[in-house]
Amino acid sequence: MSEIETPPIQMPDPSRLVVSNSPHIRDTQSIHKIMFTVVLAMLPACLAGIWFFGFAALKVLVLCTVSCVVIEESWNKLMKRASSWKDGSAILSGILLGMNLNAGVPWWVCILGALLAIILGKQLFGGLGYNPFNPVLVARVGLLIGLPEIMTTWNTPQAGKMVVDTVTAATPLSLEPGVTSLGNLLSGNVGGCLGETSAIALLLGGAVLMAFKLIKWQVPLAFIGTVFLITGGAHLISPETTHSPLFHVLSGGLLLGAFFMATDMVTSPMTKRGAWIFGLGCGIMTSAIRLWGSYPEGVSFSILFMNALTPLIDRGSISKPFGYVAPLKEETK
Amino acid sequence: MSDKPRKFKGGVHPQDSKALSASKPIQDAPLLDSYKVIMHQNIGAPPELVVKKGDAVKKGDLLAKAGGFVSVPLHAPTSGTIKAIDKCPGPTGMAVPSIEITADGEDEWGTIFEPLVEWENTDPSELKQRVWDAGIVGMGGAGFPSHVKLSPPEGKTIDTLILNGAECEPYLTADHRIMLEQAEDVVLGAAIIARILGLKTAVIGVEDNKPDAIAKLQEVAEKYNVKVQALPVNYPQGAEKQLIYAITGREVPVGKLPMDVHCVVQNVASAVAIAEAVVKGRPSIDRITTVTGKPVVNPGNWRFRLGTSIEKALELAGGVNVQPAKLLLGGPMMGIAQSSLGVTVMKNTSGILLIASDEVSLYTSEPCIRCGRCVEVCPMGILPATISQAVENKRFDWAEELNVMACIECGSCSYVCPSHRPLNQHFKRGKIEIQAQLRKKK
Amino acid sequence: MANEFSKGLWKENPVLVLLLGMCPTLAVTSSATNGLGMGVATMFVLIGSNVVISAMRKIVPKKIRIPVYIVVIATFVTVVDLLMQAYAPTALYDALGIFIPLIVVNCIVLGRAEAFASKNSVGKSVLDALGMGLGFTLALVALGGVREFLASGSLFEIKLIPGWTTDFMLMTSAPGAFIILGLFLAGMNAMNMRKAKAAGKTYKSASLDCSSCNICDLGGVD
Amino acid sequence: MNAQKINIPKLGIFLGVIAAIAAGLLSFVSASTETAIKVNLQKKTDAALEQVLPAFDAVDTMILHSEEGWPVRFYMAKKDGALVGYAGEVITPEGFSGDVTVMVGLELDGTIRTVIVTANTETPGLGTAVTDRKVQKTIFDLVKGGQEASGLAPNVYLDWYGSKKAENERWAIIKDGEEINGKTGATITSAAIGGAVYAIGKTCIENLEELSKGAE
Repeated sequence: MSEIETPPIQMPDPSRLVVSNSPHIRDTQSIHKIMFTVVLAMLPACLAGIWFFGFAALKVLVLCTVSCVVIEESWNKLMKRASSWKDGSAILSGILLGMNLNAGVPWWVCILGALLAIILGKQLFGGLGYNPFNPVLVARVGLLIGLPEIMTTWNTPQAGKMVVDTVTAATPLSLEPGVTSLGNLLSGNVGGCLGETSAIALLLGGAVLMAFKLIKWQVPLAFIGTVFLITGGAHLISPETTHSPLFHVLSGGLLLGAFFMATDMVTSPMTKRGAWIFGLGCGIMTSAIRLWGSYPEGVSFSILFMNALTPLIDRGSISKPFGYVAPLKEETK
Repeated sequence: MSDKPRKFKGGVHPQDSKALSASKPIQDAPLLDSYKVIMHQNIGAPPELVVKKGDAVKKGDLLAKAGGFVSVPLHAPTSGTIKAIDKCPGPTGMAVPSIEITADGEDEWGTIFEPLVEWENTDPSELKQRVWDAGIVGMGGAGFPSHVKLSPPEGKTIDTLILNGAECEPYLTADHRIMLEQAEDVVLGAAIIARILGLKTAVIGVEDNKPDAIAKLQEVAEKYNVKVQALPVNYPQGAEKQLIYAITGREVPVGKLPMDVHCVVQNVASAVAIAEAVVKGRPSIDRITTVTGKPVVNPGNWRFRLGTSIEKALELAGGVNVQPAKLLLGGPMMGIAQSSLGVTVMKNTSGILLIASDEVSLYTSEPCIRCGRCVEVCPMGILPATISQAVENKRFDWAEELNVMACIECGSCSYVCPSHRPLNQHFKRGKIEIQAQLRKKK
Repeated sequence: MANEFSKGLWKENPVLVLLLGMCPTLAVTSSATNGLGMGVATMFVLIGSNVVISAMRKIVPKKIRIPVYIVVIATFVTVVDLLMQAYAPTALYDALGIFIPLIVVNCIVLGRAEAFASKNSVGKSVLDALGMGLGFTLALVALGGVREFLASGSLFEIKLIPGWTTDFMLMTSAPGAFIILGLFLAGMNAMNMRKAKAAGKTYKSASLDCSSCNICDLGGVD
Repeated sequence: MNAQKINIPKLGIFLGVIAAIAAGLLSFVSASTETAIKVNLQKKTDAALEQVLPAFDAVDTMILHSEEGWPVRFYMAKKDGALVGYAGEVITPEGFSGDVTVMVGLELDGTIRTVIVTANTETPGLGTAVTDRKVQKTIFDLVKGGQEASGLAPNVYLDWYGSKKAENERWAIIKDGEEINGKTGATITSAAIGGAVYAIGKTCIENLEELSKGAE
């Protein structure tokens, strides 16, 4: 008989226990964390774009992002679906779309692009995860075909001067070889889409993505490597008429495409072997369009083309499951 | 056999949370007033009852005899009278037949087996019979009768015995404590099993987050020519197929058993039970179980008799601080969620785990974004995301083509999925449907 | 009799339901005017070929009916082309002329010849041709109108939105044709699904496997 | 197949008869419409010539070859027996998607009056912005009624060539200046037209004598 009163032992209430399937603990990773990390990785390139193209670039980025979110939500309302902007995919699409536009585009081009990306590129296929093509590239190519004049007029970069006069410039890819210095390409002091000019900022973002394991490093490596090799070969054969391979890698949207768009999880293969094939295909297509096509730039088209092949690549690149080996020799009678 | 363990493909690294109970020595749970022993505690045929209501039994007396070759007998956890033979809640949520014993408090042994102290000179078949008679099953979770594993069919040769001390499930520390406190018994069990199989040696695989257990085992292992193999921490290191690969480099073919690659895997707890059955003549009537989880006041490891209810086990651990979100039998990755405190400890109950609401996964499933994380971690090298979609769309033929049958249900894919998709659940459903179709065909 | 005529307008619309004549549909509907021109020209030929083939249906041996139809249709198209070139007002021929040779490859004409005119009387065949031709024209004008409006804010080359200066060329080019046709077909299916659902039936599209898409809740997936 | 016997000769004859009837019908229609079609085509050419030339009542034609070797068809227009101007027509293969037929009206000294494009397959909206002379009607015009604009519709890209002479230097394509003859995004079409206009103008100046003689 103890005098000390022990506190009653508290027992769990069985009626409030959840019964569900294993596993019962989860990794802390989630879709919106992934999306916002990617957004973070795109910041350096966005800042570089704002630095070179001024407030106009900021305006384009903000307008694209806001329209993407508003359009996504309106569609959800219209189709009586749950709100989905919080998963961050619309915000990501918006910023990426902005990076794919020239800083001097009229305001309505941003909204049109957002419509193409969210409705045509994503929601018509059933929303996030069901779209066969990268929504931003659908928008970019749609705009490129639809408004060639606006989409192929670039602003001249004016570093640090935030209010920029609209003076048009050519993308370095359409100039004669040797006009633009590699230093300018690295820093981003060249004409082009506001997110694709600065190679250093894009590489920084790519490094962040790879460090967080959000992209498969095989895709950019195979993509950029293939372009380097093919254009390098062409440059060796005819140095006067073709750009150097380094120039090809650093100019245009190659780095932007290789790190941020070809690696889009939904539209690229899931397996590592598939990632190699995917990057290789993108590289071959891009080089072919740049060297022989009528467009100076081929990154968007090549990624879209490979997007279409993704299910096939995934199917073809399934590795043998564990234990799918020939039985040990003693067993074969 | 190389000295360095191979790394199997994939795997995840959940927070192991073992510190809660890893330093708590095994305590004997005090005798209770009554025990509800669940009849069917093994994979295979249920045992056949040999007692009836009102019978007096002594501790270790036979309650039910094996109902076939793939079946084990059941013994009384203490002395007393059979109060009732009825149903009690089972681990799957359905009521299952059970034997309720009212303890007389004497806790007196009945006729136990003759100790085979001279086991090194005993005929292996006799040792094997003892393993069967003692009712020993795989205590890691599956509950597969141990003697079946020790009886390779004609034509199958065994050259490697592996003791599974990986204990890769987070939270659980029962095997860890057993290896630490009963290292001699573990090694002895290994040696006995090796003799049954006609082998000279055995390997004990232990994850290297248990250095004290490895050191302790190594001290005593030499005596019986047993090797201790440290394994990298990687869930599911303790899955049979992954363990065999890590230690021998052999891949168990899909749909085949370890003995097809000449291996036998036994849990360390089963090895201890075998050692006790042989040397002390003691049947399998209790087991070491971890009671743990953040809501538990006083987590630890106890030796519970079979038939101890979860409620009593939790009382020993001081109850809970807060209402937990989930009550599990087993570990957090593969354990089964319970909705009743009346479920009792069985031979394969490795842990009683309470999960707080902040760490439990009560997410709603979002669409797959094809990030490929599941493909990366799948230890079986299949495509969880695609299979899950196939099952969702009722394309079971497709799921089968994608090797859903190879899935070991380790839950790694569900663990990493950023969309919180119920992948594991889809695989279970897919496997059930495919098996049902196969049966229909026959 | 009325059914022969009206079925082509909606229930068996050659473009939106039977998916016949996709090549001219996609190629010429860059504006409402073009759609109208192609539609009228096709209707014209369709009526003629249906009449001729229906009249010949009893004497044409079964084995060679397809080559015969092709000869008849090709001849008819060429005759129409020449006659229009010679006697039609220049403006009309300018508008329709480029479409007429395209009609030879339009499978609506051969399709109706085989499926209807070769089995029915001349009167019925004329009604069928009228209905089908009108349905085709309506679908083409609708497609062309939507594309023209989305591209430049105009209809029948009349600007409806005055400030619209930059043409959105995606809509006048081939991708736009596919996108808008796809949306039309989707709208058609959605309407039929809704109708079926209201009637308490489950809508089953013959060749589509709805189970892998979750865009609407009508596919019958649980 | 085997159940019924196929009478191949009979089928062949039937098909032959059908083909013969078709051929007969076609040749009859073709023959009876030939003159009418010719008249129509001539009307078309006349209409085009009326757009690029001052009023005329008779026209002669002559084919000369440009430096590129393209055949240029020249029309020498006369009013009351006196030469009032030339028109040259050439088909250039350098268009973005194939041939572009360009007709240029010229003064007697070879100065360019008017340029029109009589046939093209350029991209609608892009290349056709350079080639077409078309007035865009708006809904307001319809509501207001008002009179139809008469004469040739303006086109900045084509009108640029007006009152210029094909000198020894070819015209470069100018974009985004006070004067333009090229459209961004349709550079190839613009260049093709520039080349064709130059070819006609140059051929005309080099052969002025022959042209005036040919009109005698």
